Amino acid sequence: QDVKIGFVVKQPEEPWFQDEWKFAQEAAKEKGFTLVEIGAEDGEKVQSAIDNLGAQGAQGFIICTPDVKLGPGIVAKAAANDLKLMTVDDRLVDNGGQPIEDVPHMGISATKIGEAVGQAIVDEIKKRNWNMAEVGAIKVSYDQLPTAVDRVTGATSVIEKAGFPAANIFNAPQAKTDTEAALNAATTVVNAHPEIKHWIAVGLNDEAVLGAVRATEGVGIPAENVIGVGIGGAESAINEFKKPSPTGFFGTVIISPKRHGYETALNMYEWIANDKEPEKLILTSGQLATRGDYEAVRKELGIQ
Amino acid sequence: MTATLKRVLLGEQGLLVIFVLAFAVVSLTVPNFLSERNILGLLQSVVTIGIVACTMMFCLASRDFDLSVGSIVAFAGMVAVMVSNSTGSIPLGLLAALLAGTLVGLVNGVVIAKLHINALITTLATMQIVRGLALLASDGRAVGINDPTFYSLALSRFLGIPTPVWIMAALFVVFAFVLNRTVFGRNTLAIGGNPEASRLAGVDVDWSRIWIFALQGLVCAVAGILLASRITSGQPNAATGLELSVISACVLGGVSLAGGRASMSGVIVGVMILGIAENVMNLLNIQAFYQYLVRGSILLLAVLLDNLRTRALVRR
Amino acid sequence: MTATLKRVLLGEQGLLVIFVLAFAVVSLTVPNFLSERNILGLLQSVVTIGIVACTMMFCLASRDFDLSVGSIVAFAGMVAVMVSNSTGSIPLGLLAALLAGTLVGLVNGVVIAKLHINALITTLATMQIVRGLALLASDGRAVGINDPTFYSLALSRFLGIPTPVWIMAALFVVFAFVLNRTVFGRNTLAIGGNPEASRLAGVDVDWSRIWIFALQGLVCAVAGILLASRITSGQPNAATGLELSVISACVLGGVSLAGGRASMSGVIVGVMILGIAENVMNLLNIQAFYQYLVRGSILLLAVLLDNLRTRALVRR
Amino acid sequence: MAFLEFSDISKTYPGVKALSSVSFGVRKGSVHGLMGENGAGKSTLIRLLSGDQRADEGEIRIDGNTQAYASTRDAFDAGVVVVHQELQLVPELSVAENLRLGRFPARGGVVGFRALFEEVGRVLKEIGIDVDPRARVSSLSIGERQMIEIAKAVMIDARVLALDEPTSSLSSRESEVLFRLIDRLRQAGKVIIYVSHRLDEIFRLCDGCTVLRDGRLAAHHETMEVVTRDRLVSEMVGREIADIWGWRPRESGAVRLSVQGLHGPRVPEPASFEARAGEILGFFGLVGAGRSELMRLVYGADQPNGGSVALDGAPLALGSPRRSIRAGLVLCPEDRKADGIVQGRSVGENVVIASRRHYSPLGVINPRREASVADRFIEALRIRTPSRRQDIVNLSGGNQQKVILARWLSEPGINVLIVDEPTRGIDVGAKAEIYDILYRLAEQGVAIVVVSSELPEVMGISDRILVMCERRIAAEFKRGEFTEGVLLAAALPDRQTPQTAAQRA
Ligand SMILES: Nc1ncnc2c1ncn2[C@@H]1O[C@H](COP(=O)(O)OP(=O)(O)OP(=O)(O)O)[C@@H](O)[C@H]1O
Ligand SMILES: Nc1ncnc2c1ncn2[C@@H]1O[C@H](COP(=O)(O)OP(=O)(O)OP(=O)(O)O)[C@@H](O)[C@H]1O
Ligand SMILES: O[C@@H]1[C@@H](O)[C@@H](O)CO[C@H]1O
Ligand SMILES: [Mg+2]
Ligand SMILES: [Mg+2]
Repeated sequence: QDVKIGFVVKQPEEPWFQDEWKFAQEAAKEKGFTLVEIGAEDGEKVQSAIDNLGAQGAQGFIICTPDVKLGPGIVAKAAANDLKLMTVDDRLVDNGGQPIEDVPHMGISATKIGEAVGQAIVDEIKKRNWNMAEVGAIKVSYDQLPTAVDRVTGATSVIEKAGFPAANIFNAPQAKTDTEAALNAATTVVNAHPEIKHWIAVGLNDEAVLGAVRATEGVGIPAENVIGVGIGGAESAINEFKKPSPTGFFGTVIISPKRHGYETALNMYEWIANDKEPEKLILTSGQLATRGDYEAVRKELGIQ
Repeated sequence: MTATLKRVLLGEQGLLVIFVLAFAVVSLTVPNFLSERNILGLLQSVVTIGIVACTMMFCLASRDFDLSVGSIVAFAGMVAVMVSNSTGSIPLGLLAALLAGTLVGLVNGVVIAKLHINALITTLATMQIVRGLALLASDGRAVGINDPTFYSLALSRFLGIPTPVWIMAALFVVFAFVLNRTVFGRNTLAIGGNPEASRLAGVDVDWSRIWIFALQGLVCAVAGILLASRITSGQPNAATGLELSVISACVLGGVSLAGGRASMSGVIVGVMILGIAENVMNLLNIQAFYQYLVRGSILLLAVLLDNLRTRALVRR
Repeated sequence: MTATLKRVLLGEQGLLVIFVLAFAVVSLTVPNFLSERNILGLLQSVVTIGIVACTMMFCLASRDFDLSVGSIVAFAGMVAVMVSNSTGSIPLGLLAALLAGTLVGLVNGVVIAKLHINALITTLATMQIVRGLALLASDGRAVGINDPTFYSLALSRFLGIPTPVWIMAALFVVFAFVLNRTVFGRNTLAIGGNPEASRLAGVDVDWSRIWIFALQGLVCAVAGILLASRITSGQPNAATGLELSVISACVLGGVSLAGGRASMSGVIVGVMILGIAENVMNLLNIQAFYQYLVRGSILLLAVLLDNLRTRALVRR
Repeated sequence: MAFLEFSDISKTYPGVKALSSVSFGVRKGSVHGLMGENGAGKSTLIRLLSGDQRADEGEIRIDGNTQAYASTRDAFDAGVVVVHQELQLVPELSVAENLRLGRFPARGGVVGFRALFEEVGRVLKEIGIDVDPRARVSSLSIGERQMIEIAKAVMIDARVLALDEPTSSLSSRESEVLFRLIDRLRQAGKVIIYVSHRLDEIFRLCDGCTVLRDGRLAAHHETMEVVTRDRLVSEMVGREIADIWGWRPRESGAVRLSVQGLHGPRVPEPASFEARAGEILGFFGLVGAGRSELMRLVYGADQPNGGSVALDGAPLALGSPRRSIRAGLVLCPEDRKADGIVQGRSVGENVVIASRRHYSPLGVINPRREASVADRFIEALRIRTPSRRQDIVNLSGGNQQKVILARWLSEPGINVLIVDEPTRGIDVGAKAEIYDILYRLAEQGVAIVVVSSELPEVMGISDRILVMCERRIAAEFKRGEFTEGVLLAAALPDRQTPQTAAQRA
């Protein structure tokens, strides 16, 4: 019997998911199964996607859900269509907010990854010998997205613990998740505090932090006075590192789409074809990459 | 022979005929398309758009515009879940959601009809305000449903067909009747044709517009409840961008944005075309970025075909 | 005294007066608002909307509609970056972007004017197709700019004011002139005011509509280039939802969706109201979810005030 | 030798043969009348001449050259200018811009506004139209707009000029301005095609005339010498009409409509009048005298600033047409395109829109009943349409007017019927029938108010006439008292300084 596996993601336009799909396809080629890629931006699309997979005779699917609270619905729908289910990146929760442990998951907690960002910034502040009391933090926030809230809070909690004054953390809410929106929001913050000389920036992903960095450039703050650390490590970040001179974008926490895409697909295949049930929980870790070492880090993570 | 063919193709029901032909082609060429499971899945996937299109049709036919539908759907879903959870009574939750939806619609209608504010701006404003309320109510996170019987709304079946599909079908019938056979429906079309002349002919234009928006709100609430039940939670971010899909479905179905022209059968065809396009693209495993191209081209092709048809009709 | 006040408030420039009053209030009450840095930042933040609004005004004034602007902005930005990178010549890149934008606009125009397809549907279709092209061209990834002189487009200043702001201002002047003083501008208003009469009077309606869309495409390309330069990369996901912001700005500025009415000063005020609202909310650190409520309410309030004004005007 | 020739022209619309093999010619320096019943094909012929549409068969020749133009622009270039039956103005633009739309004086695409306003101001003055070239068209009354439309045609140095019912909303005084203009153009050697349902105008102006019937040429007269009124009528309608007014004496009863001190934005001075059961009350005045505005206040189409209206002694809630209709007061509006027809809807739908409530229990309509009502009126008023399902915009102007009349005639239980320019664009035969319907309604006790700018019409059918001048009711005459002279004298403002559009704005 032919094996057919679905790979459903919440934001198909995002490079991250492009990569996940790409690596999952590698596994498909190796093992000779069919991988069906579906983008599902909201709960309703997820439901149709699962029905659709059922209708075309898939045996299982991997999903990065648009919202972890969709958990019970996804589990029920998968069962109704007799499909094996695994999650990637974001872990499903039940109505009480507890992780649904039956569903095998591979990912990294949003809070953890945020904390990695915070730690990288704290280390760099120390290295540059800045006085924390005189540094401003641009917190590019996107509160509509729970993952975003968790990441950003993870980051700020670490820097606060390291002694960063909470009063110096300024909120820059972006209206959309693109660089221009982050840039406009951050510009307001930077302009409201002309007295601050040193800035750090955190956000939900590389695009958000890049917006903040562009804002500091726009008002003429030199690159060495800015530490922005993003999350993702795809092209937007790499482009930044490739620029001839360093920018305020200090680093990015790379998470590996290779493991997330390739391994999940492989595990699902084993489950279907050889009845080998995957581990219930695999946590990967994020790794900081900077201008100096990003190529090495990427190689290490198996992405080029 | 060609004459008969021509008559069928160019007749009143031409769009329907084109649609049936396209359906046949898809059934024959796309594997798995014509399975019972897939068709049921397809029908369920168009429930939200289909339900909201019923009243959007009235809105457009009377030369108005409603951008707030997506927000109302999300908001009503949240209200249904949160009230059910807090009172422990699902009927109370549903009632609260229906009231909330109707209320938002009513506000839209009153502002537009009585304060004479452009419908686009008004509903753009309520779209944001209502989305904001939904986000505030839940702090931006989805709210799970405590009582599992809530799910059964969407999961239950009658004669093998899921309840939401029956509800959509029932609304199609009801609104087809309202449009074609009631004074309210005819007045709606007249207002779209010439609002001033309608007013002078004794049509209560303000009142009709308020009603249309209130109904729109109510119907969005129905869609929101079914959606929450399907996805087993109230999501403040649900149904973003719904307004454009619904308006496209209506326009595809021959509803004129200049008002005065609408038909339920056309709208159903419009809704189905959009649904089938999505379904088939996924069945054929078309890559995400190409889906944009395909979706855009189908839209263009469908209206183009229909245009050619009606122009040939005039030349006849 | 009150009579003078009334005359000023209710005169032609009433919206402007309301705006100036609001501006004064904001300047006095919101800390940091009136700093040079903040005002420059504010101006830069409205460059994209402001530039695109120039031609959207023409589009709406002639009773058309363009939803594809956001996609064109993103696409043109991508083209500018990719062509600059691959040819090593920035002028070539810019030229290619301008051509690409104009071409998309031209296609819109030809389909709408010559094939008589509804503008909403056409531009909804091209919005998707062009976005798909932008995503496909770069495999969904941001494309970095190789040659740093590209950034200086957005970073350079003249008399202390950033170049993009100058470009926006120049376009405001040019399009105000085009609208009020040229045959093309007057024809645009005539087409919107009464398409039938314009056609019978020998105005080349099709040609004008095609031109308007082509211009729209060109201007979107300008915005896209400046945006790419500002964010130092071409991003296929840039400027989503731009169409609604731009249309709101125009309608706020008194452009009639029913065609025939438009003024550049109104549109500028509309653009500034939107920009100031965002800016002030961020300065006051208003929580994200409340921002939705505030944004919606400001929209409503602005049109409401303007409506009361014009109605009082009629009663006078 | 004919300068303008139509040869074997045919044109078919879906379900309607609008013109079949029509041929005739018109000499240089002459005014040629084009007559026929509503829907006979007059406007269609004019549309073909204007380049707006193309004939299915046949050709148009000017000065011996076959015209192959494909657009209105080409027609302009060939020296053909047309004033269409429906006003074709852009309300948002100024008078001057409207007059030169499509042909702005411009250099390098930039409009020369100074030159434009000067030129238009001069021309308007020369032809005696008292309107500011800078005023927006939206601030003008229908009559003034009609004058602008005519000026539009005159401004161009055309070889052929076609006017489709130019006087249908003009009073005799404004018409006279137009006639003098036409005389001048004739002397300048132009060819003028003149469409009108007013026979006296045809005799006053035309050197020859052509009659169309059902899209065919029914008669062609090179000169008017042997043509009589009765002959023309029978050529048009196919039967004799002895007296088109057919006025007959009636008893008038109690006061049904009583208007007291009514005033509003454009009727500044309080107006009072009464109409009795069985009475036909005429309202006469010049263009812009304020008759339409007053009637709109009575009906509730506009919100009055003060005053009261009573029906059979009971006060009427003002400002709501809906409530007026329910109380038995209806108004058939003057501007049929803006306020009358519901575009995109069928003829039947347009007839029953107001009256269907009487047989739609619980708001559910009764299609069979609606069809029978519509068909009855289509027959009674001889509305020329392939069926009641036809979109009303496809009907000829006069037939649209009949549909609007049918809308109100089909309303049972009316007490007061106000008709504003009821026979605008309606042919002689149908006019007589409409008057007859008005008399019959009056005999049933309805009070009828007729606003008309056509002097013979008001005089022909009214029992009593009120004259408005400068937005006041200036005089009252009973039947037997009124003559053209006294009515016109009362309608003319005392001061010979007519207000300008600028002062109004
Ligand atoms: N676009 C159209 N579609 C269908 N039928 C049309 C269309 N235009 C005109 N007709 C029909 O053609 C016939 C001739 O119309 P036309 O307007 O030429 O009449 P007319 O002589 O000008 O009448 P009137 O005196 O009422 O203005 C009418 O029966 C009319 O209904
Ligand atoms: N929309 C408007 N804005 C400003 N003034 C108007 C408007 N409509 C009408 N008027 C003015 O109001 C006055 C009364 O016009 P009204 O139409 O009542 O006159 P009338 O006696 O019915 O004549 P007619 O309708 O034949 O022109 C006119 O001077 C006209 O210019
Ligand atoms: O949404 C994020 C995505 O952007 C990527 O970073 C992986 O994790 C998901 O939760
Ligand atoms: Mg006619
Ligand atoms: Mg009048």
